[in-house]
Amino acid sequence: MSYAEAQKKSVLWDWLTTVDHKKIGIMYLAAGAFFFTIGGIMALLMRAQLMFPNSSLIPAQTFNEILTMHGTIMIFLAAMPLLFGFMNYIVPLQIGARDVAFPFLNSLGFWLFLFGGIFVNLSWFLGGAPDAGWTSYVPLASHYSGIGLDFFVLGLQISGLGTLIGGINFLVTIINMRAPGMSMMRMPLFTWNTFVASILILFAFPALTVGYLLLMMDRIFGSNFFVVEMGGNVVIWQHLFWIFGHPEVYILALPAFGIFSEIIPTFSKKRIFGYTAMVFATMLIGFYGFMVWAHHMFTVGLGPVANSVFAIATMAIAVPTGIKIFNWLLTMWGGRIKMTTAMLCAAMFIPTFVMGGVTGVMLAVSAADYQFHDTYFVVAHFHYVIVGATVLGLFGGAFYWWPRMFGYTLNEKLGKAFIILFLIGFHLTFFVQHFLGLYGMPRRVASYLPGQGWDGMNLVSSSGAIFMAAGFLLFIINIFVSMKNKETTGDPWDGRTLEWTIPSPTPEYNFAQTPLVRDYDAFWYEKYQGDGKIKAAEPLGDIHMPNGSILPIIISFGLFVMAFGLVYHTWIVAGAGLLIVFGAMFVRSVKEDHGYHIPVEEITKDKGGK
Amino acid sequence: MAENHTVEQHSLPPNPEKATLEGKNKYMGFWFFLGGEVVLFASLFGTYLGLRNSTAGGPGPSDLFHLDLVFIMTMLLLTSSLTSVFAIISMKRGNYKGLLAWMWVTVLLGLGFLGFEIYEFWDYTVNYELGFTTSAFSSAFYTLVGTHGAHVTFGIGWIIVLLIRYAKTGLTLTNAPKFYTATLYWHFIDVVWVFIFTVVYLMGIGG
Amino acid sequence: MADHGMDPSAPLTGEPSKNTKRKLRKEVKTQIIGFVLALFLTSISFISIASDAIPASFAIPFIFMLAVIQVVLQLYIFMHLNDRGNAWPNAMIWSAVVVAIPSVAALMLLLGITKW
Amino acid sequence: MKYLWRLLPLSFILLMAGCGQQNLSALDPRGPVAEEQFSLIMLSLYIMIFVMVVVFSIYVFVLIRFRERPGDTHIPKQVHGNRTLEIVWTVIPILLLLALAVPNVMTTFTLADVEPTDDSLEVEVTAHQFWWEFEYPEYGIVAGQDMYIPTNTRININLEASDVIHSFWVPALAGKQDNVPGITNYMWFEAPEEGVYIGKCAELCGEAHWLMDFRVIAVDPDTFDTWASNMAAEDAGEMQEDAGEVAVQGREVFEQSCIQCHAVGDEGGNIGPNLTNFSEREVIAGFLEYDEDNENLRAFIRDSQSVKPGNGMDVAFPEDQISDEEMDALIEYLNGLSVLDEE
Repeated sequence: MSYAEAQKKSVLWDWLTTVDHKKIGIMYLAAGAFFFTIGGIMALLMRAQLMFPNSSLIPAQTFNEILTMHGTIMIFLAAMPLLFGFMNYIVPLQIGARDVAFPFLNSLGFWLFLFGGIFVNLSWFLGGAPDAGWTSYVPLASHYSGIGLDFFVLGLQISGLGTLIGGINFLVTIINMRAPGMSMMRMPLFTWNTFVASILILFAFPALTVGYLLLMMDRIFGSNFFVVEMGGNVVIWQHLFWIFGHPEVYILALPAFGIFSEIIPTFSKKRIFGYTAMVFATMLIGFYGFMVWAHHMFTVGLGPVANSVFAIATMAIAVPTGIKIFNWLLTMWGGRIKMTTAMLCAAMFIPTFVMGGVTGVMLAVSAADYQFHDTYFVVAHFHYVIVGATVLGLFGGAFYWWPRMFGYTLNEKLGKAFIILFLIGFHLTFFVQHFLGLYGMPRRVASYLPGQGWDGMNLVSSSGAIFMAAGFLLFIINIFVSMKNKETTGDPWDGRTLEWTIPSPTPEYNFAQTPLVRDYDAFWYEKYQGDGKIKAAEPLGDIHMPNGSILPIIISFGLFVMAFGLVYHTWIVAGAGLLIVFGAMFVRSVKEDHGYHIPVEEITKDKGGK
Repeated sequence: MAENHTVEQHSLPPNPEKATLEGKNKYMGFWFFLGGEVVLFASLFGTYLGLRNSTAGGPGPSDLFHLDLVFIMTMLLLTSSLTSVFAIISMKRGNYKGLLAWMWVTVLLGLGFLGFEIYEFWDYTVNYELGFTTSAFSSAFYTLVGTHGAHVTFGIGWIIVLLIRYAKTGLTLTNAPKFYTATLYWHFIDVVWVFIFTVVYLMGIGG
Repeated sequence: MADHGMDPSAPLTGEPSKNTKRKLRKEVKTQIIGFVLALFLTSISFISIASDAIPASFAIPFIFMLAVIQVVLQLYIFMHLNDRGNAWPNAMIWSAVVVAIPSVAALMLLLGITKW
Repeated sequence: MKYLWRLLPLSFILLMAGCGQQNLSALDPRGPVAEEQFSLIMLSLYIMIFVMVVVFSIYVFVLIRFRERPGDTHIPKQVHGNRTLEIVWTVIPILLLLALAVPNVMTTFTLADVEPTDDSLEVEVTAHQFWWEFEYPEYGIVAGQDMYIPTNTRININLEASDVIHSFWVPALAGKQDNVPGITNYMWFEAPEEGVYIGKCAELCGEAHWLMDFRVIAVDPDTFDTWASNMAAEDAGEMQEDAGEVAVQGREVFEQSCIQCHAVGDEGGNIGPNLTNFSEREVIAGFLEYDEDNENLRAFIRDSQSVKPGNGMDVAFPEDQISDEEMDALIEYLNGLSVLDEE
């Protein structure tokens, strides 16, 4: 394909076939935001049901389906894709690269995630959603649940494959595609956190793949992994799930930490405090993430030695996390803190996350966990952690990088109103849940009887949810209201890292010339030690770009078809789906595709605009 | 990373699989993928080890496994690892025909291995009445060894596609990394088999 | 990226450098030694199970150790994990092993049947 | 907005003042196990409050002291880090965690020590979708839903499950352990005071998970002995002496329609809860009140699925199967089933 041909594609075809990391990032954000909204509506439905005791608004079965899908959607289809959106868009820009290492696989990863996500959600219309919780403990999930679990297990398998591909892509991108001069220890912290999170993805998702494989085998092919009468063991599932599931928590948290590590220095006008310590703390958290999973299983009956070992290992995570918190505080110390909305998110993250963190240590106390486990205390804890870190990180990142990604700045007043409303709602909703748990309220209950001392706090909790929803609405409104605030400088926040050296809107080749990095915080260094312009590592020339491809959609569609065949035990359909997959892979492997070049004249034309 | 692109078009670099950025990316990405596969197989091994005594009254490891068959399979796979090494050495020598020939030998050895494995599964199913659904042990056994077998099958298919696609092109900077990663995959299959014959078969017979 | 105009699908021709040739000759030797070692380790494993003279309590850890040695051997000889430029793959494979070991141990032991 | 800020501290005070419903709250422990867990909870809470106070003080100070003031354009000093500080905030948390880890390990082992003693009582708890079965192997008796225990006696519990995973939790007496199919779990607790303690299933186990409550009823050892020996002696066929004609008729209905699944005394199936001491239950089916004219019980027997959806009793008894009159008799019979008030 030539440059001229590449320009001629229709908008729709362009987005369907794109391998541009920026467009894929935006698609991740859009799809993630869609699922986030759905998951949020489910949360509201649940809080509506639990607002009053003995409520019959939602039947118990439906409630179980909603609670399962809320967790599943929020973790797999909202939080991770939204983070992937930022990683995709920002990481190549931060390391001074034109694209990711595997543009084709990047696109494949996105479409796999989307088709998998759609597949899981189709269960609503085809016989009922999964109802065994996002953890889907067997045998409830294997032999006591309906067809929804088939959709669950296959859909998440497909989207998990996409995540794994994405993880490998980020790893190779970060290792191989850094601009000259950017050593590992000069990388921005968001990139570092993405790197460690990607390692976690690489090692955590295969365990989940095996877990889902076994569950699928039991449900669809009649194997006996979890059939006790045939010698199966149901604890195997819990191990496999949590070997994945605990690192997953850090897969969600680390990129958010990375976002805060960009926002806080930028708006404090100060270099991050203890960069090296931050990097090693990140790696340590990643390592511990794999060594503590059984703290989700304290009550399963592994025995006191196992419980003690995992309890102590879990407590140890508090140390590197504490290091990070103090480093953020000390970064702000002595700085000049400009309280933009992004910074407000980062500032509110610290107390919220610390509260989630300390309850985490409390949960690590194994003997006390016998009281906490599976109660609303746990619900409160992980919402403090996930909303406190991941969701605030996502919102902070959105306000911070919005001008970079969409060429306009979000309204600050509306933004602050949104975040304050959202946080008031959040603490109202979840703070009381700590006490609900200690007062004896188990989690995942479809309703509760009156007179158990829970009524008042559930009412408070449900009212809080309304504030959160109202806040989120303000955010959506902000997106549309702010469209007129065009951003043309490319560097609205006096940024420190390479992504702010690019003109706005971001050209498709990112950097006209590959930048030369001379220090950590490369842009800041040039601003205050150099002439404010980033040095180029190469002469201006034609830029090589990869061709788009429709094959990722076809491969994902093939797996989608295959999954249908498996759910309905129609092997011919499953076979046909597999044939589509291998056919498309065959085409990909046989067709050599060397991309096209953007001529230097086009690039100078763009540069003139700056 | 820029210096590799100054490579003359007609010269033969010492490591043609890593001579371009694409090749380097592919090489490294594939290694990382193998890292993920380590965890995948570890999970399957763990499951098998957890369930290997759960025969639910059906046949167990010591009733089933035959050392001679496993030994032959092991030798086939081990030798195929060596032939794929020779294929890469031929590639680096600029002997493209040698590369193709050694790869074909690898494929044949792989097919031999696969044939024995299919025979083995057939034997267990028919003569020992060990179906996939007989017991937790049988499910775990077939899933672990079957996943390895599926990897062998995929590897054979992959190499054959490469051999046919590039039968006439000669060695290029695009196909060198493809051949190289295929042999990495093949070695990895061998590495997993070392654990399978030890943990599943030998430990199964030995106690 | 000044690779404009270079066609990656053009066949590579010519001979490798003298240095490379010498290295490759040594490489063949290394690989054959590696193969023979692998054969040796495998045979010992099979023999120690096949022969009744060796008690299982010794044979099981012994063959497991042989398997570990053989795998390390294959990783470093056949797969060149130690080559220059392979630091990241090397680190990543061993990280995977670090994750894999507790996982396998837990799936073997911590199944709730024996309380630890 | 202002109103809200005033509401926040108010609700906090309300939370701290109460400890939740008596005999249902982990913050109001009624036995040694729950007390030990409560003290661990409080220890960890104090340490964590200390951590929070430190962090929040620095945090508030920083945000106020270093905020951007109008017209301020200075560029702050670009500090790289501080080795001493970093060591301090690595070491102090480690010490704090050690202070928490040591008592935790000790308690974890104490709670896992389930060796039977001379006077300990063993109870085998089997969880079903969605009810509880309590077997007393030393007495050869089986009870459903209500778990009678003697006070001041160590109760050793073996936990099992017949279908999916459940979790046995009596917050006021002890933390939970899971009932896992194929595995036996062990725990123990002790109740020094007489009382009725509410128990819950804590693990999502299906549609009626939220209604899977049970009661632990601690009575003095003498009463317990009476209860247990009467449970054991209960002879299904034999009606109580004061039983009226109606109850006898009710027994017939029971034998026709119920006995396949429910046992009374030594006779009957074990698919549903044992009903030997039915009239002494605190609640029906784990959650329904006993009302004056037995409407709840009647509705449950007629069509239990509409009252407790998803429960295992998937037969309905409309009027063409059990007439109104027969239903009254059955209820009369059931309400006469007791073991404690016999003497």
